[in-house]
Amino acid sequence: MYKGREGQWAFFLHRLSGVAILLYLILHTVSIGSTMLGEEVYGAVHKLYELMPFRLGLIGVAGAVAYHAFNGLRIVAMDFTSWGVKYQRQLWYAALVMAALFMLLTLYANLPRLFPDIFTYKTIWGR
Amino acid sequence: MQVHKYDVIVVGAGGSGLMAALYAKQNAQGTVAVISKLYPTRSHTGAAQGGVGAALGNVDEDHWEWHMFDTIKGGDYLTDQDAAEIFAKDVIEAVLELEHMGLPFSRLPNGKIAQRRFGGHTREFGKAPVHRACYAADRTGHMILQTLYQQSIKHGVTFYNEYVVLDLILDDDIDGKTCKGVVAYELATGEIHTFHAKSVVLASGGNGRMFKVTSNAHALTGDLTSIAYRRGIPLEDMEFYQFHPTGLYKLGVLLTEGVRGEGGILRNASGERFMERYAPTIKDLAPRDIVSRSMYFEIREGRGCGPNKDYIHLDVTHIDPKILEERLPDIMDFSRTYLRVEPTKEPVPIQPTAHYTMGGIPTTLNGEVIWGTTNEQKVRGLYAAGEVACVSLHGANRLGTNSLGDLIVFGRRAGVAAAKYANTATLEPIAENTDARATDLVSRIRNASGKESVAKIRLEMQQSMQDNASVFRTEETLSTQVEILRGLIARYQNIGISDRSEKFNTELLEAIELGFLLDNAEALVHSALNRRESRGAHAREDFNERNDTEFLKHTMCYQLEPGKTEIKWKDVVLGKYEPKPRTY
Amino acid sequence: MKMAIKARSFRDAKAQAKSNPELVWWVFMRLSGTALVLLTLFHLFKNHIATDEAGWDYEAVASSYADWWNKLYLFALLGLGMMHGGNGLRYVIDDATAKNPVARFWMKSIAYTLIGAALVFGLLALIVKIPVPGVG
Amino acid sequence: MQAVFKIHRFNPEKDKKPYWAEYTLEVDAKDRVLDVLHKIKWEIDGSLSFRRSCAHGICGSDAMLINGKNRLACKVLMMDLGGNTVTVEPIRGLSVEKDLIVDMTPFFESYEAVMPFFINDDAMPAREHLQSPEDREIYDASTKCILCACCTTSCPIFWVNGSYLGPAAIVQAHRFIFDSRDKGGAARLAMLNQNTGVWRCRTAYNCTEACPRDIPITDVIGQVKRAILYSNT
Ligand SMILES: Cc1cc2nc3c(=O)[nH]c(=O)nc-3n(C[C@H](O)[C@H](O)[C@H](O)COP(=O)(O)OP(=O)(O)OC[C@H]3O[C@@H](n4cnc5c(N)ncnc54)[C@H](O)[C@@H]3O)c2cc1C
Ligand code: HEM
Ligand code: SF4
Ligand code: F3S
Ligand code: FES
Repeated sequence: MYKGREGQWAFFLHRLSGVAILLYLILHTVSIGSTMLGEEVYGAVHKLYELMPFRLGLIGVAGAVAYHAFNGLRIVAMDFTSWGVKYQRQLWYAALVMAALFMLLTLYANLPRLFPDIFTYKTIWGR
Repeated sequence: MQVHKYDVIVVGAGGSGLMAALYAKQNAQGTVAVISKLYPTRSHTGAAQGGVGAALGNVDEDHWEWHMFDTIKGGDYLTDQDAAEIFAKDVIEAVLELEHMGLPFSRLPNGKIAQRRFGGHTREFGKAPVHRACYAADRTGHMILQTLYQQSIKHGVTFYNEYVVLDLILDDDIDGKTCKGVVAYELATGEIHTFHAKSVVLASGGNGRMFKVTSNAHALTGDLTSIAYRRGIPLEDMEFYQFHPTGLYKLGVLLTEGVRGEGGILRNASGERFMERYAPTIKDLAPRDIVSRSMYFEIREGRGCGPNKDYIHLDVTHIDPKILEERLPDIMDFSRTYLRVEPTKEPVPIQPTAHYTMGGIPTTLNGEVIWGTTNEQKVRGLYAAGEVACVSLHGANRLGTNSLGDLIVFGRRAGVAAAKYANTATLEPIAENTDARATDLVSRIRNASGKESVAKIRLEMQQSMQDNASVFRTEETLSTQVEILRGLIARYQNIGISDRSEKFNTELLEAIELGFLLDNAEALVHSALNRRESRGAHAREDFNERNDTEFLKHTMCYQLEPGKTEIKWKDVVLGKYEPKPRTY
Repeated sequence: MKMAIKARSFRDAKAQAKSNPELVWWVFMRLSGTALVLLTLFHLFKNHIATDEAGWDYEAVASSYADWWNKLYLFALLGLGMMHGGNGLRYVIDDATAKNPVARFWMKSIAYTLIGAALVFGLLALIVKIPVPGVG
Repeated sequence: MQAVFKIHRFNPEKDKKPYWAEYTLEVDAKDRVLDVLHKIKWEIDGSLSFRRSCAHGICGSDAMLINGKNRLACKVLMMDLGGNTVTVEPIRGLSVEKDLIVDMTPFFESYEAVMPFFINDDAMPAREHLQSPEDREIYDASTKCILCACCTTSCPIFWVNGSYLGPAAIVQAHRFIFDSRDKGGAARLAMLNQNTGVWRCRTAYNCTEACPRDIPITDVIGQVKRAILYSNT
């Protein structure tokens, strides 16, 4: 593997997350949009959302979206501001931290929903 | 074997070769091609740092006559004065022309080309240093090379890159010699190509790799000087080899004289600015031969720096770091990268480094190669320019910045002359087996299975040349060296290599190059032994004085057989500046 | 291999430069991306953090569709997301299949069909009136 | 000290596949990697092939992958590598001809595609064109390029997509686009305004990290992107 630095990893992750969330978006559109085909169809498709691996994956999707979003802002800053390129490394770490925070928030909200027996705490949003 | 036909062939794609090619292209009615063993932008012209000297007078008053005089005096009066005159006049126009080709010179606040001081360049015939070197930070040569290559692309010059010229197609006839092309080896495939041409310009650069500590690239192995020499063309003034004072300690990587031009100072172990003693008027900006010798004196007297007292300090700590970063960024980088020395805070360890050969293939003012001892005895169709040639501009010692000037002035003249000749000449037939020598050479070395190692012979040559034939020479060291070289040449017949492949056989190439280097060393040592005087870069400790009555003439060294030479002489073209003692 | 290179000479470049949409796409990626930051993150927050995604049953979805503002929001999210993602995928495919124009053709065909179908499907779902149980 | 050099070797006339060769030898901390390669070539195996010339980072011949990063072998010292095991491979994205030698043709084709030469058909002034030091400074960095290809062959986009002109070509174009004396800027911007031009750059910064001449390449590419954007609006 080429020993690139932050920029290289930022790019790899951006691309990976971009493709991943696009796939999810397609899936999500079809599943949610299936409401127009009636309750049965929707219900059948929506079963997916009850599967544990899928629900865990969704937390990953949230992280991917957040990373892609914040790193996207980093890219915009590099393209259009006088300081973006100079602080690209710091910006990337900031994007990672923000994405991690967003994912933790998602995790915090969803763990009691996923494993009510283990995580018994109550989030401010309920289960 | 493939045969290619061109009107003009240029060998070498450094500053001189590209300049020649561009002008040949513009003046020839037929086709022009450049053959180079390196990709053009890899040529060593790219390493030139300090600047190109031209009396533009952008900073202070300057005149071409002053430049002409400095060149002649710098060359210790061995310079041909007609060459110096053409040069000093033409180089002004040539520099402006480079600017018109887009060369990004550094600029003065008023927008004109910036100029700096350089060793041996003075106002009013030696009164004080003058700002004459036009520069692009410390990568002037890089910018010249890039600009000329860019123009070559623009003008559609044909290139054969990574082709190594191994022989000249040279016919002897009753009244002289005629060149009809060259034979080259294609590195990528191992094939031999014959380039049949009406005229050929040789521009293959220097031969510094015959010394151990050198500023020259690994590729600078004097190929074409050797080939011409083997084919009966003499080498002129080979004893004059320039050692640049400021090479990085042990490595030889060059720190431009521009450093001293910007105010850098040489100091010995006690911190003394010793050049004040040797050249009271221009001190650290004395010509290179003088500074290198002075450094050796200091070291020999035990005033060298470091644990072994074997180097000198170059001190720039008093110069504004901003100026250093702006005008000498690469120099700062070299010293940090290779010596781990921070030049803004501590002095840089330096030692003289083998740098430039004043001698080479003798030519007329139009770059026509001569085979005899007068300018009338020309090789028809053969031209040379740049470091490989000896127009006798630099005499016994070249001034800094005059080489880049030489490339553009005489590269152009050679290109134009070669094109004009090609326009009137016909493509004369060549023999069937013109490639025989080259083919033999390659197959002999490819299959060489002797016991001697190319690397060992090369190292012994470099070390012994450094010991016996560098800044100081005596009858004794030179005679010793003649014998050492004979021994090395004999051993060279018995080398062995391991790579027998066709593609990119760089081991084969290095072995061939060693053969070329040995020839160059031989011509240098034999010529030096024969010149019993001290002049310019040639310092004989047994003949300390310059001797104009006997030796105000050019050496012409002919190879009779490997290890055996004949020395003839050629007159120096004198003129309005009478030889005088050379003090600064 | 040469095929992939669109313009190698100045003349080609000039001919293509005028109609070349790359610049427009580049700007679009930045603008849509910036808009998508708010659209996606808020959407995620609302549906995945503040509420449980799995809890979105038919009734919940259908009644949320009844809100025109929400529809508009989803419309923007879907449209921009698909265009942005679709163009992003085009970049990826162009890179991945630089040496293989045939593979590129097929990959793009499949990708655009898939994205186009999903987009149309999603838009339809936003346009047609979906009955909300109990409301009629 | 002792060093172990692992070199990715391939001789098309002998080997079916590239392989890793290992050499153990005595080196000095201040040796350049190039010195060590020479030592191997001169003392252990003469057939080891690589390009080199100037040996001080100015000719751009000896770009290679050293310990996973693109560098000039003559500009890295052993002491920079922080370890005794050194891996050396040919640069990526260009086909390997022999050992560390790659085919540079596509690289130079891209270079030539951006019209890397001064364009100004006006009558030349009698003396030099005037250019203020400030105007000269704008394109200073990109004049340093030695066409070593460290940048282009470190770019993840170029590895997979050889039709990308690559950072080196863009740096060369930048050198002219931002030269106040040059008149060919629009033509070059048009050249770079296509999907094989600047728009392929994903700001991965490998080029900037790899450049031995410290050219801020990503920034340079950004300047060109904006120049295209603003000249088209
Ligand atoms: C470090 C350094 C700094 C310098 N600084 C300055 C300075 O500031 N000012 C100044 O005036 N001078 C300077 N000089 C001197 C000057 O740069 C050189 O003398 C000059 O560049 C030589 O140019 P050239 O065209 O003759 O040869 P080069 O540029 O060396 O080119 C030689 C060409 O010949 C080709 N070649 C060689 N052999 C063969 C073969 N067998 N077959 C095919 N092709 C072949 C090579 O591929 C190459 O293209 C400096 C020199 C050095 C080493
Ligand atoms: C959330 C806010 C988002 C922002 C700020 C954003 C920003 C960006 C930017 C600026 C680019 C261009 C990258 C470049 O040219 O170097 C990009 C590429 C991409 N985006 Fe987004 N985006 C966002 C959301 C999305 C979404 C929702 C998807 C999926 C549907 C997506 C999929 C992609 C893809 C596939 C790429 C191509 C990646 C590449 O070329 O390497 N993005 N994004
Ligand atoms: S930009 Fe830097 S890395 Fe790229 S070719 Fe030029 S010098 Fe080498
Ligand atoms: S590594 Fe490649 S993606 Fe752009 S910033 Fe450099 S060219
Ligand atoms: S050998 Fe010239 S750059 Fe390394």
